[in-house]
Formats: sequence, structure tokens, C-alpha cells
Amino acid sequence: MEIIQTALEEGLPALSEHQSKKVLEAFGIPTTRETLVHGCKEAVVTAETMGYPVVLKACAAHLMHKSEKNCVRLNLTGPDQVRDAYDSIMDSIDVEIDGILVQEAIHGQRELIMGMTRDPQFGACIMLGMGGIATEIFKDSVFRVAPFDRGEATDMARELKAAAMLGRFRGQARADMDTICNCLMALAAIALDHPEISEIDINPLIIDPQGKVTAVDALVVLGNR
Amino acid sequence: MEIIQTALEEGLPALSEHQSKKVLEAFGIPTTRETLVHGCKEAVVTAETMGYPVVLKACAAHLMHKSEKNCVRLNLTGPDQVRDAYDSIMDSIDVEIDGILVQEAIHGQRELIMGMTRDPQFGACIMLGMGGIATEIFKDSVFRVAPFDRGEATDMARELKAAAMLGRFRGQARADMDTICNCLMALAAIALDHPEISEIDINPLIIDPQGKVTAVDALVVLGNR
Amino acid sequence: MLDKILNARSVAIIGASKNPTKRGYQAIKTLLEDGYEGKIFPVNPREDSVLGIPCYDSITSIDQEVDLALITTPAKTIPALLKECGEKKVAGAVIVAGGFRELGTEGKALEALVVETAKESGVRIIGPNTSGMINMKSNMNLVGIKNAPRGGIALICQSGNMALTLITEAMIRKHEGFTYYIGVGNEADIKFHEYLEFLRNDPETKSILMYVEGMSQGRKFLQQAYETTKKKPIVLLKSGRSATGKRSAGSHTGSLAGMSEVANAAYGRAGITVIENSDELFPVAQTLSSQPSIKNNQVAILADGGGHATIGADLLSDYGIGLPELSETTRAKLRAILPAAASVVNPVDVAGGTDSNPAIFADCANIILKDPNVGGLLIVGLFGGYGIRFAESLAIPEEDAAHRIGKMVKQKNKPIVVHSLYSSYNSHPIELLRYYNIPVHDSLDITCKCIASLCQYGDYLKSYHAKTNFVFNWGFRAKKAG
Amino acid sequence: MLDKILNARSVAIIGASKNPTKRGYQAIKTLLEDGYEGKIFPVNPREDSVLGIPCYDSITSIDQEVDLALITTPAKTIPALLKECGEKKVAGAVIVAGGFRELGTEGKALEALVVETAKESGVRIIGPNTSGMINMKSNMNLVGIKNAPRGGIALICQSGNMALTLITEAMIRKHEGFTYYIGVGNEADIKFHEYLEFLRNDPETKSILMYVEGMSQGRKFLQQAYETTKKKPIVLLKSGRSATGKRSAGSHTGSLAGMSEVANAAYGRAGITVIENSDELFPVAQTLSSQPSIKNNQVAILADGGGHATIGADLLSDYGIGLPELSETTRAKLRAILPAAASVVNPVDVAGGTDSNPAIFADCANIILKDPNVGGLLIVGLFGGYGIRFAESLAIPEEDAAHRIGKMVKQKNKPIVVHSLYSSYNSHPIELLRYYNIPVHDSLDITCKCIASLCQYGDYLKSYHAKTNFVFNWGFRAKKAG
Repeated sequence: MEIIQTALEEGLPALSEHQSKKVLEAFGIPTTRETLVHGCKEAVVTAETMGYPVVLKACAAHLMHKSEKNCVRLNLTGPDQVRDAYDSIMDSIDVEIDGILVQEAIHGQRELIMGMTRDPQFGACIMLGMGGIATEIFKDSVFRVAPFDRGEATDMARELKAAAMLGRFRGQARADMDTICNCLMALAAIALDHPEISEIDINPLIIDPQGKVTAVDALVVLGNR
Repeated sequence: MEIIQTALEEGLPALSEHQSKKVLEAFGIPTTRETLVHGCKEAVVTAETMGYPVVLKACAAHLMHKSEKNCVRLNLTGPDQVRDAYDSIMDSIDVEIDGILVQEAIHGQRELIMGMTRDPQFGACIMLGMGGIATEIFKDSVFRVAPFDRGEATDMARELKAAAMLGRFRGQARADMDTICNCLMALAAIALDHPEISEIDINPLIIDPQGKVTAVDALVVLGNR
Repeated sequence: MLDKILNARSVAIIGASKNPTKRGYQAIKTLLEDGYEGKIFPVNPREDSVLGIPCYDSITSIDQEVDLALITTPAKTIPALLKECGEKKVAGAVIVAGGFRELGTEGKALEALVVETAKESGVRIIGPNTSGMINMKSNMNLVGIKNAPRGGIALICQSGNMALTLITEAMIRKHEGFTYYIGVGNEADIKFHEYLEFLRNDPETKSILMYVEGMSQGRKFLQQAYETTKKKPIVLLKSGRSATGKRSAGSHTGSLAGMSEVANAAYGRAGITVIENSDELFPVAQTLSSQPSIKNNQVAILADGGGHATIGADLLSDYGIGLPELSETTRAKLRAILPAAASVVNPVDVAGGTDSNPAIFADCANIILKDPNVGGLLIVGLFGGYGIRFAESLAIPEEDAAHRIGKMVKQKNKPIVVHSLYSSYNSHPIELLRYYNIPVHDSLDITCKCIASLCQYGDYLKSYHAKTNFVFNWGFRAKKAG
Repeated sequence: MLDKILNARSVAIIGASKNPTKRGYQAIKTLLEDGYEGKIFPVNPREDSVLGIPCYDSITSIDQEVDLALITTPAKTIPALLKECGEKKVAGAVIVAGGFRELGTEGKALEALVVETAKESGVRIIGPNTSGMINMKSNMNLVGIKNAPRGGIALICQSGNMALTLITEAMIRKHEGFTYYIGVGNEADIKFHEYLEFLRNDPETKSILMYVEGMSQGRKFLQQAYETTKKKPIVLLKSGRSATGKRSAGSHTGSLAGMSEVANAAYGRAGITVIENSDELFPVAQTLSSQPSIKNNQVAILADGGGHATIGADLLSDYGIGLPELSETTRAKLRAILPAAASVVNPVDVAGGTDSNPAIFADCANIILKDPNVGGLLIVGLFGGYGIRFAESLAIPEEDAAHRIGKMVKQKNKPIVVHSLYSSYNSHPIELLRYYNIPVHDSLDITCKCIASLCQYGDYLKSYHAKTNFVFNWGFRAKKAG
């Protein structure tokens, strides 16, 4: 893929969030609607077109921990908030960036983490975790060597300790298991098709109350082992 | 205690939320500020005095699963909302109740569960659990035979798998461990002083962003084994 | 009171028989064969003598003092017999018969009657529904298990089969043996906690091993356990944690099986070492009775091969035990006596350095235990088998090493536990280690569990002082707790 | 290719020696003592003969065909010797010497040179840094372990000590034995997956037992494992999961130790039975090689006492295994042959019903296994010890029961696993059970683990058919995956 080729040629260690999501999208993983903008006005126009609420994030390949660097503004509900957010991000950033991402705000109480890593013994492995404190505190995650089929992807989800949260949970609909499995298989496909990608993180992949899943943040790390 | 005595004489299986909290309060467990009202006007006046937001709940000894019975209204921010809430609860209730509880709304991302049960072998036991999915999915709970001292109460909290959430967590302050320990020891004291109480549930005990803890709902079950 | 029962100097066998398939025959035969130090009085109105000992018509017709009665007759005969025991001022009775609480309502009523009668008669009861009891010191074997080894472990057991299992294990594996075996049966009268109090004060008992299906006075037990574990370890397995398991426990002794989370927390708080796998029960009790506990949760591994060292390190790490870095001094000393290929970090791998002289094991152990970071030592591999596997002549330096390792525990006040592939060969070096009470096992899993139990008990002994409130509250509020 | 190496009909011992402490002497002595069926060619330019066999100056001077060379000389001599092996058209070489990758940069370079030379010379390598290999069928023992029993298990092992442990265990416990032992050492040339492919097609190998510290071609291994577990079980322990464990693995064979979560998921997906406790490794392999798997995850327990039944039920329940209700028919049939006090729900407790006639065990087993809800049977307690513990005469009906139980497995195509307190007494009934390949252990924990492994393998065999995509993708995309 061109994005990857260019990044490799530029010697970048990773793709930006926006680029990472383009790679994921190409393999069928649903991601947030988002546009990379380069000015405050463009941000507002984009937000208006997209519909509120929106999220603004600084976007660059070298920004791996965005929220810690104070360059994310969540849940913006009108043009003034977008303007303020844009300006305050630009003020607080002291490195070169690709631009500012204007992104639809996705809400949901449930989130997943997915990822790809290359194990020294077994090569590409895909990880699925229940996000939030489930991963952070209870280490609720499952691995599979890539590739695998839908049955196997379904098994991964079933093996999560918090698998029940993917069913009807606290008044929310069942998570869209078909798409979750597609995402896992897509990650496997990316890993096999692109040996130049060493790691992928999707964190979080939010499950909305209707059960729809969307990759909200993503990171593709480069580097051929 | 008089409340308990009366309930026993009336042959009630449990105390109402409001009565349960009075028992807890008497042993030093911090509970929500709340008033039992008997009319819509009184509800509004109480809410105004208490300050918004407030919560309205139907209150009776035999209402053990309140939210399922559609008799709780959360996060009411003005007199109109209180009025509507009051009327709609009264409409949906078809059993006799003690009145409507007007209660301060407590917000916090972290919650605990505490309880007392009488084990057939060891007698009164106190339980501490991390609330939410931690208890529901990951069964994160710790038991101790009552009574115990502060050191032991501290150990209980430390033994939770999610103990880290009681420290500084996602920008929130450390939980007030002194009070948490007091609550656990208080439950033990209640268990020993009141053999006529067979079980207690505090669910949830909310930890607010400043680390302050408050018992938001409570249930005292009667019945001398 | 229990002293007169558990250390009885005379036993009446009520239901004595000449029929070799009857318990009333076997019991007397066993007492004679084992050389019971006290007096034996067979009781049976229809016999003149059993196995050459004159029979009495009833216990009241015995003309000497009787401490204990073993009653082998059926359930319904018990109340009347207990009255006679009371008249005779017998201190206690072991009731073998089943047919009480474990059989439902009718049995429960009979059990209540038995307890009532015992109380009125001033007789304490072991059982009913018990395989019996053994006092190893006086050879008072009221069970019939043969060749039970003597040692420092007291066994309190709620299943006759589990007692047989544990005693057989001690016998086969030539480990330490027992002071007492007490089959509590239905725990109708004498309770777990009373046995515990007695055993705490028994100087020969070094550790207490318990298999529990359910106990009726949990709080009193915890209080006694708390007092006991300050002085000697208690190792306990509680069965019946699964639903199905509970059903089986229910039909077995009719005892209550509580929630295992509560039980484990309660036992742990009282300093009891709770075991989940029955294989580990005896080895852990033996380890805790013979080895000083580990004070700092830090252990070194000494190996003569990579595989065992790697697995051992995995297992200790699973238990949350630290493998400390060895000091520069320690490493230098090890380097001086081991070949260049040896690993002198922890795990220490001698890399062939003991092949021609296994005595070097003792030198290494000595150096490692001197390291202040090291709280205890785990030796894994082939020790004890050099004389078998390599050359017979190596058995001599190996025995020398065993002697020195054996003495090291007392000198350094740090424990040593040994895994040896040759454990069951009972070679001289292995036997010597056992002579010094060093635990030796052919299972790496069990060896590591033994180490873990020493760490856990060490932690407990450090921390319980800070929690005196607990006991205070306990005594103060226990009455209210009911 | 591997066939010529692992089933070699002639072996040259390079480094043959007259010194009894040298490997080059011991190897020849072992081959002679064990009665190796092939030809032995000692190679040493400084000796005329070793142990009565004429010596050759070099491998090239041997005037007959040589399939395999055992090289016992130091690391630095290897490349030159491999060239000579190539000239002689030797198929493979077992390289015992250490001093390669496991010793860092210099060793790594030497290992690379060895692999390079081997490739150029057309010689395949087992090792280096290996304790050797054994072919039990032809008595080609290139290790020196004595009295290894022959049987249906192939052992692939990355630690000489672990091999010794497992073989000794089989020997002491009189369990099934081995077809091959292969010490993979540094896995420099022949890889794990190549051995697997060979063993899959070996008709005498019923199951494959592996101890792995790290493997270099995990994907190829998984692919071969996937193909293998359809036909025969693989039982595997992967060590080095702790950080410290990893360090030790690193210094032992210099192999890579991956994340254990990934490894366990990968192995499990390929149908491999992953073991975490080394004690369980051999018993599980033996069980899977001898017993039909359990198709419905439902097991019945048959006990002659409550304690073992309760613990067994707890353990099976921990493994997530169901204890099904027995049908009314089954219960009625059991009631007809057991005393009133017996429990005919699951666990079945004979409650003394076998005391005078242990043959009733076989009747019970037969009735229980006929129940369609029951997928397999666990017998716990004293079976095999009735003749020892109660009366010698009981040994005869006990042997009868053992015969019938032994034959039942094939008749019913359902597995039986036996826990017996008397397992290590090797009584006739126990030996008979073993003759019929019924697993018998004195550890309840291990017995239950054996049952659990039969359930797990049964589940796998039912489900893998649905996942053909996996293999398809695998072959299709493996090249891209790199």
C-alpha cells in the first residue's frame, strides 16, 4: 500500500492514526468517519457537515500517546467548541503534525481492544481483549496465531472472561459479532500481506448501545523484523 | 435498635432502603443525604433545599429490586423533573410504599460492593467487592470472618484484584481508605451486635472523583437463623 | 480431659469377638501385635476370652480403671452402652458405628440421643461414624492400619480413606510419621477445636495435618487455630467445594460444607496453610514440621541440569516467590569451585561440576545459604542418584554431602528442600537427607509447593503480631456473635 | 531421510575410547549391553579396538555403509568431522558436544559453521548440545539411560535431565514405555516439526510427548502438529514462562522463549495437549495413548469411600467436567448389587459393598459404562489393595475384576482411569490393569488430570473438522507470513 511505502521511505516508525485507519479500512475494518483538516475554519466546516458531537485530535506519525500529550478534545457539540478546541490543541503542540483530525464522536459503554504482534516463535498473532478495566486490571485477552477462520474468531470472543458483555448487557444490544470476527480476520490478513508491519493496536474499538462496532483509535507500527 | 424491633414485630423480611441506611449510619457508615417525602410538593421543596441533581426512589421494605420495578429516577436537575418523576413513579407503583425518597445524586466512576452474610460454619462474614463488571464478570470479591481490625480491613482492600482502582486512577483521587475500612469494621460490628440481621448489602458504595465514599443503596435483611 | 482419652492407659473393647472378620477381633489383634503399652479389656457377655485375654460381661464388671472404650457394636446399642461407660467413669468412647446423622432424620435423632446420653454420663465421644484413632506413642492403634510410621505429625481426618491414604503415603515414601491419628467422624461431641487445643500442647506434635469435610463450630476452631499456628503449623484440605462434591460430602458425614471463599479466607487468616491438591497435603505438613520458615520470600535454586532449573524457576515464580540475585561474593565463591560453563546466577547450574564429585553440592549449598539475600534453598536434579547413575564410588562423596546438607539447616536456620529424580530409590544419600528431616521428593511440583508453604508460613509469622486486636475482639465479642 | 537416521542400521562412534569415564566408551558399552541390532563402528585413530570391536582411524576408512555417526568429541572438532561424514555419505550425526549457541557470540558462529558444513556435506544433525537419542525398537541406545521401558510413546525432549526424569518415571511406576527418545538439543539443523512428521507416520508410536524450551520454526511445527493430532495425541510442556525461567532457558539451549499466552493458544489450536505441571506430563501421555477419548465431557466416579469421591468430584468440577445423573435403569441395576447404604447417584459409593467381594467393582463399572450419559469412568479408592489390606483371598476376585475392567475399555469404547492407594504396591490386580493399559495412579490429582485430558482431546477431535479453512489458509498464506 502506498501509505505504508511512503512512511517506510521516510523512515517513520509508525503510521499516524489517520493513516493507520486507512490501512484498516482497506481490509474492511469499520473506523470512525473523520477528516484531516489544516485550519480552524476547515475544522468547523467539516464538523458542521459531519454532525455534532465531534472529537478533535492532533495527527502525526510520531504522536503515539495523544491523550497524555494533551492533544485530544472530546465531545464537542458546536462550532464555538470546535474553534476553541482547535486553537488550544495548536497552542499546546510543539512538534510538527500532519494536521488536526475532525472525527465523529462514538459513544458506548463497552469497548474492545484488538491487536497484532509478531511472536518470535510463531509469527503473526492476533489479540482480542475486552477494553477498559477488563484489560487494564483483569488482563482479559485472548491470542491466536494468524490466520484463522470465522469459527476460530468466534471462539476468541467466547474465550474472553467477559464474553457475557458481548451479549445483551445492561439494556444494550448484542454486539455485532459478524463484524468483530471480520475485524479479527482482517488483522490477520494485514499481518500476512504486510510483513513490513510489525504491530497493530486498535484501542478502543467501541461497541455502541445498538451493538455496532467502530475502531476509534488505531496505531500501525512499522519495522520488518 | 427501634427500627429493627418494629420491623421484626411487623414480621417484615427486610428493612427499606431508608431504614437500612439509618442502621448503617448509626454505625458510622456514610450514606446519601436523603429525605422520605409523602407528596409531590414536599418532594420539590426537599430537592430545592438539598440542591440538584437529586434522585427519586420509591421506598418500602418489600421493594428489593427497585430499578427493575421502574421506581427509580436518576439525575433530576430541576423542580419540573422532580415533579414528573414523582408522578410517574406513583403511577407505576401498584403496592403500598412508605413514601418517596429524595436523595442527593452521587457521581463517580468507581464503585464498591460491601455486604454481610452468615456462613453456616463460621458465622458472620464481611464481603468487599469492586463493583460494576469487576464483581459481575470477574467475581472480584474478598471475604473475612467478623470481627477484624483496621489492618485486616486494609488487607481486604489490598487483596482485591482491582485494588489499583482504589489508588489514583484515571485522574481521580485515591479512595478514602480510612472510611472504607471503617465501613467494613462497622458491618462487622452490626453483625455482632444484631444477630437478628441475617444479611446486609451495600450496593453500590460510590467513590467520587475526590475519593470520598458514600453508600448509595443499602439493604438489611432480617431473620434470626 | 482429652489427655485421658487420647493417651488412654487402658482400653475396653466393647463388642470383642472371636470372629476374625469382625472389628471386635481385629482391634484386639492389632493392639496386641502393635504392642500397646496399656491394658486391654475385651467386653462380650457371650465369650470367655478373645485372643487369650479374659472377657468381661460388661464394662461395669471390669475390676480396674478404664480410660477409654472402643465400641464396635451397631448404632442402636450405643445409648445403653454409654450409660454403662458413665457408671464405670470411663473418660471417653470411640464409636465406630455409622447410621447416624449421615442417614437423615432418624439417624439425626439417634445421634442427638447419643450426645445427650454421653453428656449425662460424663463420657466424651470420638465419632460416631469414625474409623477410630491411633496414639503412636503408646501403640494404641484402634484403627487397624498396619505399619504407620511414628513421627511429629498429628493427623485429624474426617474420612477413613483419606487417613489410610496419608498414612500409606508416609509409609511408602519413607517420610516422617505421626504422633496421633484422630478420625473425627460425625464430630457429634468432641469438636475439631478441642483436638486442636490438645495437640497444640502436645510436645511431640510438630505439625497438624487436617482433612475436613465440614465443621460444626467454625468460630471456636478459628480461635484455637489462631492460637495454635503461632506455635506450630496447621495444614488443611477442605473438600466439598464443588456442588457435586458437596452432595457427596453431605451423604458421607452429613456435615455442613460452607462457601469455599469464606472458608479459605477464614483459615488463611488464622495462619492455617490451606491446600487444594490432596497430593500436597502430606509433603507440606512434613516440610512445615521439619524446616524453619522462609522469612523474606526469596529462594535460590541449585541444579545439576537446565531442565529442572527452568521448570523450578517457573513454578516458584507462579507462587510469587522471588529468585534473588546472588551477591558478588557468593558468585565469586561459586565460580571458584565450579567449571567455567556453570551458571552462578540464580538458578545456579553446576553444569557437570558435580559429575566427578557430588560432595560439591554441599559446598555450593553452604555458599548459597550464606548469602543474606537467600531465605531458603531448593536443590533440584539428580542428587542421591550419582552412585546409581554414574559410578558406585560416587555414593561416598554423595553421602558426605547429604550429611553436611542435613546439618546445614540448623546451622543456618534456613530451610532446604530437595527434588531428586532418585527419591524413590531410597539410596543412602537420600535416606541420610531424610534422617535429617530434609524433604526429598521426585515431583518438582510438590517440591516447589513445599517451598511456597515455607514462604507463606514465614510471612504469616511475621505479620500476625500486628493483629492482636483480632483476638481481643474475638474473645470480647464472640458471645454476641453466637 | 529421517528414517535412515532414527532407524539407523549401523552407527559409527567418533571419539570411541577405552576410558570407562568417557562417553565414547560408555556409548559402545551401552549398545552392546542393550543388544543393538545394527552394526557398531568405533572410530579413533589412537586405538586398535574398543570393548573388543576393531577401531577405525576415521569414518571414511570404514569399509561398510554407515547410517549414523555419534560424535562425542569437543565442539571445535565438529566441522572437519562432518565433512568426513559427508564423504562417507552418512545420513546423520548426533552431536553431543556443548559449546555452541548457548555460550554466546563465539558459540553461535561455530554453530552456524557446523550447520553450513552439514548442509554442504549432505549430513543432517541431531543436536548439538544433546544427550543423544534412543530407538527402543532396535535397541539403539545412544544416551546411556538404563532399562528404559519399551512402549508406544515417542519422547522429544529439549533437556537431557527431563528425558531422564520421564524415562525413570515410566520405569519406576511400571507404566508404558517408549518407541523413541530424541534429544533435540540446540535444534540447529533437524527441527521439531521434522521429528513430528516422522513420528506421525511411525505405526508403533501411539502418542508423542514433548518437553520444549523454545523452538525456531513455530509455524511449521504448528502445521505438522495440526496434521498429527488428528491421528495421535501430542502432549507438551513448554518451560521458561517466568522471566527467571526464561533466563535459565536462554543459558541452557540458547533458544527463544515466546510469550506463554501466545504459545498456549497456538498449541491448543493445533490440538496439542498443553501441560503446566511436569508431574502430569507422562501420565497424560500414557492415558492419551492407551484410552479412547471422552466425547461428551461427562464422567462417572466409582468409589469405595467418601473422601476420595468428594475430592475427585471437586477436581473434575474444577476442570469443568460434568458428573451426569445416572439413568433410572443404571441406578436400579446398581441398587440390585450394592448394599442399602451405597450411593447410586454420581459419584457412586459402594459403601462396603466390595469389602467381601471386590469383583463387584467390575460389575459396577460395567453397569455405569452402559449408561449413555456417561462418557468415561474414574475409579477411586483402594482397588488393587483388597488382597493386601483385608484378606489375601480377596486378591482372586480382585484379579477377576481387573481382567474384566481391562477388557471393558475396548468393548465399550469408553475410557477407564483408576486411582488406587495401592498403585505403587504393584499387586497382581494393579499389574493386570496395567497389562490392559489402564492408567493407575496413587495421586488423585493426576488421575483427574488424565480424565480431563481425555475430555479435552475428545472435544478437539469433534471440533477440528469444522475448521478446515484454517489449514487451507495456512498452506495458502504461509509463504507470505514468513
